[in-house]
Amino acid sequence: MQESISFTPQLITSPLAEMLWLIPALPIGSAGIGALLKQSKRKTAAALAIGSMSLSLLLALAAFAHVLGSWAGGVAARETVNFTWIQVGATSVDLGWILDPLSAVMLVMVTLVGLLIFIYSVGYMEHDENFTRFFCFLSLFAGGMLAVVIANSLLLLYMGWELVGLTSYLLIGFWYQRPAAAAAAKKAFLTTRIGDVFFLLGMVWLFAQTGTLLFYNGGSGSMEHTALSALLAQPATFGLSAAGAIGLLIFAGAAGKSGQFPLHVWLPDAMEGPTPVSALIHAATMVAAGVYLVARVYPLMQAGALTGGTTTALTVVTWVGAFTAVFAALIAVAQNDIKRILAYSTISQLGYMMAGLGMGGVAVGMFHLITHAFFKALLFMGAGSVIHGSHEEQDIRKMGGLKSAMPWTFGTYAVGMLALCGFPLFFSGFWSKDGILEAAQHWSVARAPFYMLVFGALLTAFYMTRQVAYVFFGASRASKAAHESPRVMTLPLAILAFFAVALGALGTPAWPWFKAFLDGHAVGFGLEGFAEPGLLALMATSTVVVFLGLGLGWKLYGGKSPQPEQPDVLESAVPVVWGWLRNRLCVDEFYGVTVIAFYGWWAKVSDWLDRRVWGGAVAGVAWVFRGWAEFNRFFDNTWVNGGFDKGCEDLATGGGLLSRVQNGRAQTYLRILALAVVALAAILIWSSRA
Amino acid sequence: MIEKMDQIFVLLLHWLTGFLPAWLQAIAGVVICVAVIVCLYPALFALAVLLERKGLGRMQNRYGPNRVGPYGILQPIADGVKSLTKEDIVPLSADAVVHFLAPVVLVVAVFMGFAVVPMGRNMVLVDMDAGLLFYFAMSATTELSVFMAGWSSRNKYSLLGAMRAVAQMISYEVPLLMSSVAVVMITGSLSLTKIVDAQNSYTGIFPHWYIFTPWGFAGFVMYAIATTAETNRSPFDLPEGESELVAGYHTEYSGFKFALFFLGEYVAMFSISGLGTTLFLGGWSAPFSFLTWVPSWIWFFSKIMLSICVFIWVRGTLPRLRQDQLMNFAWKFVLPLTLLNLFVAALWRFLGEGWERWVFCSAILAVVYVAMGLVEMRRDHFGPRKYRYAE
Amino acid sequence: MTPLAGFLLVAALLFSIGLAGALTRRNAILVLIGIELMLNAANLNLIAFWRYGPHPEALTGMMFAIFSIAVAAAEAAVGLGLVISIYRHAHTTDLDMMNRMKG
Amino acid sequence: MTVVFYILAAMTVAGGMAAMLLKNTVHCALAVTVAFAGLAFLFLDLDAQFAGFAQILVYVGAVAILVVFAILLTRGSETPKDGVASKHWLAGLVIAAGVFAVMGWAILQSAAVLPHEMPVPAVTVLDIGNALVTRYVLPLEIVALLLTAAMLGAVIVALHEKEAAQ
Repeated sequence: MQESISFTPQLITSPLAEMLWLIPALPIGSAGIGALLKQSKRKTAAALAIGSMSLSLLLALAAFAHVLGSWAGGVAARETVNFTWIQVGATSVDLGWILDPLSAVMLVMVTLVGLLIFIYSVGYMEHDENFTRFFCFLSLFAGGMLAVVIANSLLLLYMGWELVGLTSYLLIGFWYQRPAAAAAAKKAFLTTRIGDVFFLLGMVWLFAQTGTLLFYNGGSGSMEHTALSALLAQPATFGLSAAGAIGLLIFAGAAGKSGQFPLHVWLPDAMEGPTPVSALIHAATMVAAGVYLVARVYPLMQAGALTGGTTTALTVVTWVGAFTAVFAALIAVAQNDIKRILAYSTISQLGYMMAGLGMGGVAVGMFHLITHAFFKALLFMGAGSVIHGSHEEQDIRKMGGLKSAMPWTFGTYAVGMLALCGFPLFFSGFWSKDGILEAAQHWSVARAPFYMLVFGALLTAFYMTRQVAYVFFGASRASKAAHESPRVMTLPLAILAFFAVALGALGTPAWPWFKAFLDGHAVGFGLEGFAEPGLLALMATSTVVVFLGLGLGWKLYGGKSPQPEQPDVLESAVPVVWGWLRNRLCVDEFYGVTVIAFYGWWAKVSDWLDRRVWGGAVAGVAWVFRGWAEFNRFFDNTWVNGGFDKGCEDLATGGGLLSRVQNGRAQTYLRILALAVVALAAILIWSSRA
Repeated sequence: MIEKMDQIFVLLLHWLTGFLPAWLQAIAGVVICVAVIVCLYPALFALAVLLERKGLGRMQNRYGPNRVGPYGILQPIADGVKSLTKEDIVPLSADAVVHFLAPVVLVVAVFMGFAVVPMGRNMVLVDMDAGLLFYFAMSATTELSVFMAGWSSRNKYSLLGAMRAVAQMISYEVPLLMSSVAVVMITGSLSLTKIVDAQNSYTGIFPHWYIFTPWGFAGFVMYAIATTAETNRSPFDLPEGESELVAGYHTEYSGFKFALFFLGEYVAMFSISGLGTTLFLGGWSAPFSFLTWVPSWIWFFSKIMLSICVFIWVRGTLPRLRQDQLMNFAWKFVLPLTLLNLFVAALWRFLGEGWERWVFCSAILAVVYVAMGLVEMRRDHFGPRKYRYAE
Repeated sequence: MTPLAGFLLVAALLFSIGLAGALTRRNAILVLIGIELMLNAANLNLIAFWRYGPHPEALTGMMFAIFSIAVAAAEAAVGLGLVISIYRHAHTTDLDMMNRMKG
Repeated sequence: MTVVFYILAAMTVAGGMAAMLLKNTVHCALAVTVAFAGLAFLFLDLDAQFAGFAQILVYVGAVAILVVFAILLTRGSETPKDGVASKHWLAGLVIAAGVFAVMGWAILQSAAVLPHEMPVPAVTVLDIGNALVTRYVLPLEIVALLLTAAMLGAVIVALHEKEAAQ
């Protein structure tokens, strides 16, 4: 961090920024301690995890307040603390952390949601015998995620990234006794790994080009003007600049983590994990990490863009996001597993965020990220509560009429559902989604994303209505009576519900506080924000769309209670399409016949090579040497040994002759010695005398 | 005047030799000195014998000799006359030559020892560079004479006594040497005069005798034990243990030869306590600085007589050891402790001036001595007798 | 005849006496004594050379003699110990009887 | 060539002769002790005080005693019936004579006979001690080790049968 000061003398790092590393360190430390705890120490483990998490939350709030304070003074502060990790000759690999509006907001969101989920899982997991292990993993995950958030260096970010990947693997496979869970864990790990490989490539390339992995370093960081212009000057393939190419590689990593279209397959299966995990990892935080990453490297993506214009990288991001949004929403329509529906909705919402990033900039995407984090966590935990209440039942067709059975859950769930659908004016989802739609409307490249996103909104409203209707309305089709979940689970739901509503106020056109905060310029309240041309019309359209979706869903599913075995309404209508959707458009199968088959074939080929070609060569060499050895053995036996035996016999006979002299009398030997001395001395003297 | 009193014998010698021609003076001086020594110590011997008999008598609650002269003072003279007039018996089967040589060798060797012991300021016969070595060389030859005596008088008691004596003397010579080597290490010289000079100074009124240092004290104790054994004194007087073998190696001796043996033993006592005095008790130096006016030779001889009294006292007090106990004591107790003493002396030498060396050395010695004493005092050390050395 | 030569001759004579004894006596102990004599003769040589050599202050011969005395003492101890154990074993110290170690 | 030298040489040689010729083994031991003493005095005559006293201490004090002990322990004192000389004693004598002849010849050949006087070397015990612990410290240590080993070895060899018996 001495470097940072020496690089940027005008920038004073506040003690709070110095202490920022504590935020991830605390959960990681508690994870380390929890790993050493005995299984029976359930309370200790939970207290440890929750305590460390709340400490991190306090620190995060402090940091947020600090940033707010500096923002009030005009431009928002960006404080970095950098230090050299490895020094090899002239080149050094630096690590560091950063405190700016983006990281501050993310910190608060992650710690808050995480804390709530921790509390929730105390109730949810209380019957599990691996309670302590679960909390150890959770803390580890939170730590990794927070490290990703505060990282000011792509390398540190990557470390946290991989830590997060590892913990998600551990948590998805938490009930590893179930084959499905184990398989899902493996799938998630491998799929994200594909993305990470691209990410790593991008990182290496970046380092090779700029010589640093720090984002901001008082002018010499890789996200700052000098480095960016250097990257732009460097041409790459497909008419991309190096900046764009690296951006795309990093985006591939992000796509892997936040389940964008080609790599989304792991996310639904990840629902095999415990529900809090689904809520924490696969709704609120980890999948958001991809979006956050794109936001972090946004300067890289945007580099070379004309004012208001876009770049190739951003265009790719947009298209992928938009497509994913619609695609996942379509699949969600035809699912019957409560958590799978939510998973696909998550994917589609992530698509929205990506599209927002691509078209509207950091603020738009991040705003939707924040709001979505809260209401999607709410929904997942509501679903968990439902599953918990209805005895581990996950099929929505086997539920129904839970409205009366679990009122708290129903209320909060409804709030979350409406927020997700973007119910007008009162719910945060509406405003954040509106922001994205507005950005899409004004996008200069194409109109198609706008329509796709609007259609996605319609589908979202539709499948959420279907789900709610199946779960909470109609007559109960459950075998056993459901019951309300304990207070420790419902309380977090309530809190999340509050945020799901309230957060919307931060991003209304009338008072675009969030955007201003992230972009770091002042903001004031004024209804003239709505006066912007087309905005009201857009709001109207989306409202109409939402109501259309709700109404359609209610018309088809509301009030009636179809038995599980009888086909779905739409299925009877358009069976073919339905089948496709039911099988998730056969993406998995497609991969099965293409990628996986190819790898299987390749493995066979390599095996054959190993056995036949290399193995054969080795065997041949071995055979040659064996032959040589055989020859040597023959030579030894016949010649060498034979010769030795002969020689030994001769020696033995000679010794026998000589030993006559040795009659065992000491004095004889002495006598001979003395004689020899006499002779020797005589010779010496005689020779020396002459 | 004081100076004169101190140096009186030296002056006397010079005055006497003054009459002779120059080429004779050196030899004459040596001859005179030898004559003096040879006359002086027998006189002391007589005194010591009387002292011993009277003292032992007192200790054993009886009168000692009290017939000859007032309080039996003349007893030694009577003894001398008797031993001179007695018939000199040589056993028939004895090896006459060796039998005759043995006492002579003994007495000669013993008297040789006095050549290097300083008996007062400037009162040493030969100030030899390797004085201590010479002394031990001479004392080593006495063992041979003892063996000669025992073997030559074809008598199993004599032989046994001689073997015992020789074994004992050899075993106790080692600790004797070791304990004196400590002194040599500190002084840095083998010359006895130098050793005395090194001790002849005072802090306040107290002298710098080696016995007043930790290693010196321990070394002196060891030295005393070793000398007691070396001179075959009780409690180490097995070689002439009357109850077991009549009179040890001089059973077959009578008359003048016996007297010579007797004399030899006592003179050996004198010389070895003289050496002890020189090594540890500051030789002829006065015990207190304000007593330096007393002539040095008086101090020397009074110290010798004092140690003789200690010998007598010990003899009157302690019972006789068993042969195996004796040997075990020598090799398993005294020798290790003297070796330790060497180590401590080296430590003392290299710790330099200051209080630390006092603390460290005393601590080490105290700890080890106590520990070893406890080990030796354990009951199972007094087992059934093993006839290893007395077969 | 110079002193050095005289000492050397005495040493040679002593050596030869020791050798003769070692060669002619049957008693193992006496053979050992002969060997000791030879060693001492060598010592005498060393000392004589030290005394009359060019560099007495270097002490070479003296040291040689001292060390050889020490070694001789060790040799005597071990040798006599061997003789005793042999005697215990064979009940004789006659070297003519001890010819078991013949080839 | 002083008178002292002749006396001492005569004493030494006589002692050696006696040691090798006498019948009674103990007499031989005593005679060899005389020879040792004579040698010691020869050392003194050579101004080698230290060596002389060491000689007396070691040989007269220790080795002689060892020898007589050995003699008594091996009952060697009584003279055997069939003479003290081994067979081939004549050959031994001849060879010894040959050795003496060669040596004497060598000495008389050598430069030692040429007359040259050396001053008495001023060597004190202190010098010897210094030399022992500085220049000759390694040999000193080795000899110490050797002596220890020899002591242990002698004890073990001599006690072996007893240990077995016990």
